[in-house]
Amino acid sequence: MTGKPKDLINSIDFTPPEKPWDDVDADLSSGRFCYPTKKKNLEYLGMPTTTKDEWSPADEEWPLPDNWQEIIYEGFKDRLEKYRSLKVFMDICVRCGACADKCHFFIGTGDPKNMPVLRAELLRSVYRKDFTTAGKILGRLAGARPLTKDVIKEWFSYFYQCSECRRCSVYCPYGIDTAEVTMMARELLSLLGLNINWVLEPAANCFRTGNHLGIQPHAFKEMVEFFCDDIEEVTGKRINPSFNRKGAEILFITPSGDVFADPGTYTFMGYLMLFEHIGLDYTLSTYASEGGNFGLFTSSDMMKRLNAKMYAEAKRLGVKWILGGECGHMWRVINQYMDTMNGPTDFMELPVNPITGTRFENAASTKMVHITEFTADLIRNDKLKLDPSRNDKFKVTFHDSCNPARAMGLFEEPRYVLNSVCNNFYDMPESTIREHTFCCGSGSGLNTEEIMDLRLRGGLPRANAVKHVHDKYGVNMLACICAIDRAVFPPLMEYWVPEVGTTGIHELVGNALVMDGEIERTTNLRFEPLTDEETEE
Amino acid sequence: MENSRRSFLKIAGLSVLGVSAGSMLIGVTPRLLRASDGDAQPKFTSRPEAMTATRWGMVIDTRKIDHDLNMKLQEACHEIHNVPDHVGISNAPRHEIKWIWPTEFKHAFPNQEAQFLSSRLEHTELPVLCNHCENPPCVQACPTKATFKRDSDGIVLMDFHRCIGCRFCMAACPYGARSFNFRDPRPAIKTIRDTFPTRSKGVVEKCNFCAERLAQGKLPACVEASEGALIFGDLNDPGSDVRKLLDEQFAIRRKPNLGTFPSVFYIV
Amino acid sequence: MQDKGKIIAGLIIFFMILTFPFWYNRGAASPAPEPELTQKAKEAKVCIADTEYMRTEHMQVLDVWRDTVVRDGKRVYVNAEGKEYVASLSDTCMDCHSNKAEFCDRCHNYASVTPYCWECHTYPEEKK
Amino acid sequence: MNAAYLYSLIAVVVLGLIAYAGVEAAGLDGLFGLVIPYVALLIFIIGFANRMLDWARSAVPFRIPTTSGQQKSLPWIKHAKLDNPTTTGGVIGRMLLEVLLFRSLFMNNRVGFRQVGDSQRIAYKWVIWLWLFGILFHYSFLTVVIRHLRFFMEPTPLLISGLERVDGMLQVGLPGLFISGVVLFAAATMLLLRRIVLPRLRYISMPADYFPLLLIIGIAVTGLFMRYYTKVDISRIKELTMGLATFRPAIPEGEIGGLFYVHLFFVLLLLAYIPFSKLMHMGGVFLSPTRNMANNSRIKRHINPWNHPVKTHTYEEYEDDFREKMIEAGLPVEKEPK
Repeated sequence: MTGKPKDLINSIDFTPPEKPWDDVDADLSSGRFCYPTKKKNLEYLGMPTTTKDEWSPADEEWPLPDNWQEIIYEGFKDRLEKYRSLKVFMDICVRCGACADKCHFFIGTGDPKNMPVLRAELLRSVYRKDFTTAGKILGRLAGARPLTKDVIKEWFSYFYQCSECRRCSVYCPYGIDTAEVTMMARELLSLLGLNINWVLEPAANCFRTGNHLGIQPHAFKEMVEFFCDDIEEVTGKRINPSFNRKGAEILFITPSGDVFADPGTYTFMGYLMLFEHIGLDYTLSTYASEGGNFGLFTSSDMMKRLNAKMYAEAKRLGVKWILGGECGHMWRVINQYMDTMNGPTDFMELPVNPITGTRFENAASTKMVHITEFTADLIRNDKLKLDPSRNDKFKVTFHDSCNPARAMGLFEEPRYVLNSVCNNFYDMPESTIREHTFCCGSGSGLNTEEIMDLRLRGGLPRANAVKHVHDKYGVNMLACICAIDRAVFPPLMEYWVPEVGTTGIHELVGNALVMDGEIERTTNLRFEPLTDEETEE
Repeated sequence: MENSRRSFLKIAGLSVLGVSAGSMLIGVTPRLLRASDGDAQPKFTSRPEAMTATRWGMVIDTRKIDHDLNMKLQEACHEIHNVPDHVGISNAPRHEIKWIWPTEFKHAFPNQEAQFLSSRLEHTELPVLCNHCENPPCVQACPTKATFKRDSDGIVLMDFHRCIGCRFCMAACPYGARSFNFRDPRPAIKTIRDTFPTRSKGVVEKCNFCAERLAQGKLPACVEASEGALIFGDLNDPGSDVRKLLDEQFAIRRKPNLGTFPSVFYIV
Repeated sequence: MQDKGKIIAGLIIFFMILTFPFWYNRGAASPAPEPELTQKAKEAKVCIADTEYMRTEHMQVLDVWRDTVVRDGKRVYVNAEGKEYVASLSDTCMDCHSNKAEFCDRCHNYASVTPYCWECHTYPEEKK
Repeated sequence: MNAAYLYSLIAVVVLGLIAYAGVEAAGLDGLFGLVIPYVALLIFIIGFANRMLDWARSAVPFRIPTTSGQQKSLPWIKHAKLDNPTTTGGVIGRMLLEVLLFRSLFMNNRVGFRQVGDSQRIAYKWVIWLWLFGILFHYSFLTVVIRHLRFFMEPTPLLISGLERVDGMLQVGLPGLFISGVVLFAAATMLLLRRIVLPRLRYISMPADYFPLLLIIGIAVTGLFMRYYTKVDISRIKELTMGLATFRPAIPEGEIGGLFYVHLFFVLLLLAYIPFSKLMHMGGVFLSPTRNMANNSRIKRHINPWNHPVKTHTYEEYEDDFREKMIEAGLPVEKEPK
């Protein structure tokens, strides 16, 4: 499907086409779009459906309800009243172009509609036509265009080529956030039953089973116990975590991706070992078994519906506070939405680290602490015995996930932990990390196989920076604090920088952690020897 | 304000840009020369009585110079040119403004062999002033062309309007003939003469060979006051007074090794 | 409706600043002053060019004068009618228009124009 | 819309001609000098207020600041107080840097390709031009506007004549050159050329982007022409403007000239155009939720005014779905099966 990396990168052309952008139709050929949602998921979640059960975006005629224009108009109007962000962002863009080359999808595809300014124009042009005086009178001269089915197709194409990473917002002089625009556009599309299966299926799963992957309670427990077997084999220590236990001090919630797929599973093992070592009074929940929230990629209502179980479960179990695992968009929801949507949290207490006594004042209202904040605090207070040399075969770099970076500002905590648990840490160039970080290319529910070419292109800027430190320092391990990253990077690295692996931070913590009474370790959590003969020179 | 304007220019180095932008804007077609009405064009000319030459020069007969004459020369010059006298207000040497002033032989001619100098030369101060060099280093140093050598008669002049006070010219002049207005000159002028403008703070000034008097057909003020010790004329005219004198008498110029070719000669 | 108070306060401040000239003048009429002519100027009847031209271009005249006098050494200006004038602000202009305050300053102050001529050039009242 | 600037250019030229012909040929001095100014000012004030209040009417449901620095977390980790503010003071600091210094634009960079071996690499270069032209444009425009207050105030306040002295400190030419006017013209022209010359920017530019730039260039050109070239009698102009500012509108005796009316008409057009255009960014920048909010929603609960209840999947429903399996796996349940 996709050629050699060299050919792909050489094929990128930033020259815009001859025709003006509003005369260019969206490319909806195979491989250029995400599969639409199966009807059963929409029905299960009680969302609007299309008029046909089976359809493809490649079809000439889309199965839209008769009054689709009215639905969009009313939906748009409603959202303009509900979101000042939308209205302001529709009105004040001056098209200065500062955002144009900040989007990883633009850099990877050269498609001008992937410039954040034009992506938002797709919506703005319709806004001007329907909601502004100038647009109504001057029409195209004022940048207004009527809402046609082609526009809907264009929206479907390009708002599912935005991973809501917010990088453009950092460079915008007015802070115009394309993520916000994309979220609104996706909500509008959802009103017509247009959504993608890779988002809605996890959302439906999550609604029912508590997690995106649809793991039922007994299976969830079995999988965790399976990790405990592996931990016992590596360390000689048996861990028996509790599930749905009332009266525990802390509820631990992490994305279900870490339970289900490598390399996230190793990160999960790291959590378990850490908690065991410090003797934490915590419990896991099979109901709140998902930190992530694909509702964020659907609509604010769906986000709220999926998020509600976190606080509900904390209340039911009577915990004092919640500890959250390594996940990207999960933390955007927790930091910016959760308390507003599902608070207040007066049934919990201000989070206090029971080992160090540190009060997490910055989580005074949400009562939820990020695992790297927690671990950094433990390390700072010298509560962990660490042997970083166990990670010596890794030369590690760190990928700031978009959401913890630009919707939270979690920069130093993971770096502090990394520097404590491994001896070889190298940051990527400044313009590609922290608030300037690049998306993995598949965030916001785009981690789906059918658009692999697009994902590889979107991930190119990140991979390019990894390649830089790989060439310069011999980096062979990409650490991240996001479950989507851990699913995305293996194929992305395989394509662009095959020598680099992917890991969560707590996998490295698990490796370095010297537990009381453990046997002498000969392998890491992946059952690989601690040192590579090849790298030993 | 004056100083801020000047230091701004100095720092930003915008002078050239500013001047060119300005002259570009206003110099498109000087409207003035397009006439206000009628067909006749306004024009400029000189007075018929104006004295002209192709290279003005001066010969100073040091034998006729004494202290009193020196003072008289300076007074004559400074008075008509509104040169401030800061004595009593500020005695800092750098604040002193001088167009023509007396100095000792050894200072005026530092390269001359001064051993066993005649006691006359050793003890008399000689008048020194701007040499109106044929090859003036100050003109090359000026970034705004405020200092320029007039093509028609070789006088090295200053356009005070243009001076931005960078003092490059002062560094370039080997004779120390230029002074900088560190202070507002007006309070230090005893009687302001309205026949000549004063200067403003932050501007450099020096002797102009009385260009304004020559235009009216008058000799320079110092020459007029010199009782024959200073002779003025066209160096390029073999029949002029100065040339005749130079034919007869041996005269020296200050720092000839620098190649500036002064137009002021000293008969010793 | 969040921050509505702040937004309205901001708007009011903005409009106050915007309409400041209205408050500042408080509706007081201020007609443009006319330059006053001295007896000598009245008798002369004509300036170096016609009045309309001098109203708008006098600064240009002075600019060309100063350049020509200082740089070219040509100190006599011959106007379109062939009449000769010494090109000098202090000697020629101020000879006729010796009333700087009434002739120059009124309009300059009205239009907020601060020429720096007088930093160096003298005008009649200054003569001591 | 590759020729979008042509539409705007034609529009500006035609509008300029209308004002010129209106005054010079049709003698409509009163319309262009007295009526339109008040109308334009009213349109601006009402339109501007309307737009701001319209934005104000929309809710701000969530705290969504873009965080461009380290969050406030553990006491030993240095918190980026301006780039990731948690307090109102921090937000004000961030907004001031943004509004006064265009901080985000300052860190702009450009993507390009670099040849490494036989393949290309992506490289980033810090580019300052957009920031530079932008900030020169805005500040010179502000200076020009403030300077023009001398036409609307009598006596002219010291602050304004002081600004004129600073602006004219080059003391070049007569009438003395104002730096701001030339810089405004140059910066606006650079911003325009940028749009026309850079292919990507030309692609995203619409007539609504060229029109205000061309209008402002028109204002600058007519202004520069009047001041430095064709000349106008500014006493008369001030008489006209003072009449407007004191609500005694009158056209003064004597010739002012069509060019002045073109200049004035352009200014008024711009004023009236602001509320209906992207130029509203002057007010909107203060309302951008990604910049004017503190990142403190973990510390302090933010209230969504329209927060409505949603259908969730409660634990009870969940347990009902999976009770048997849970019991079998040894997971605690709330209700024993009957």
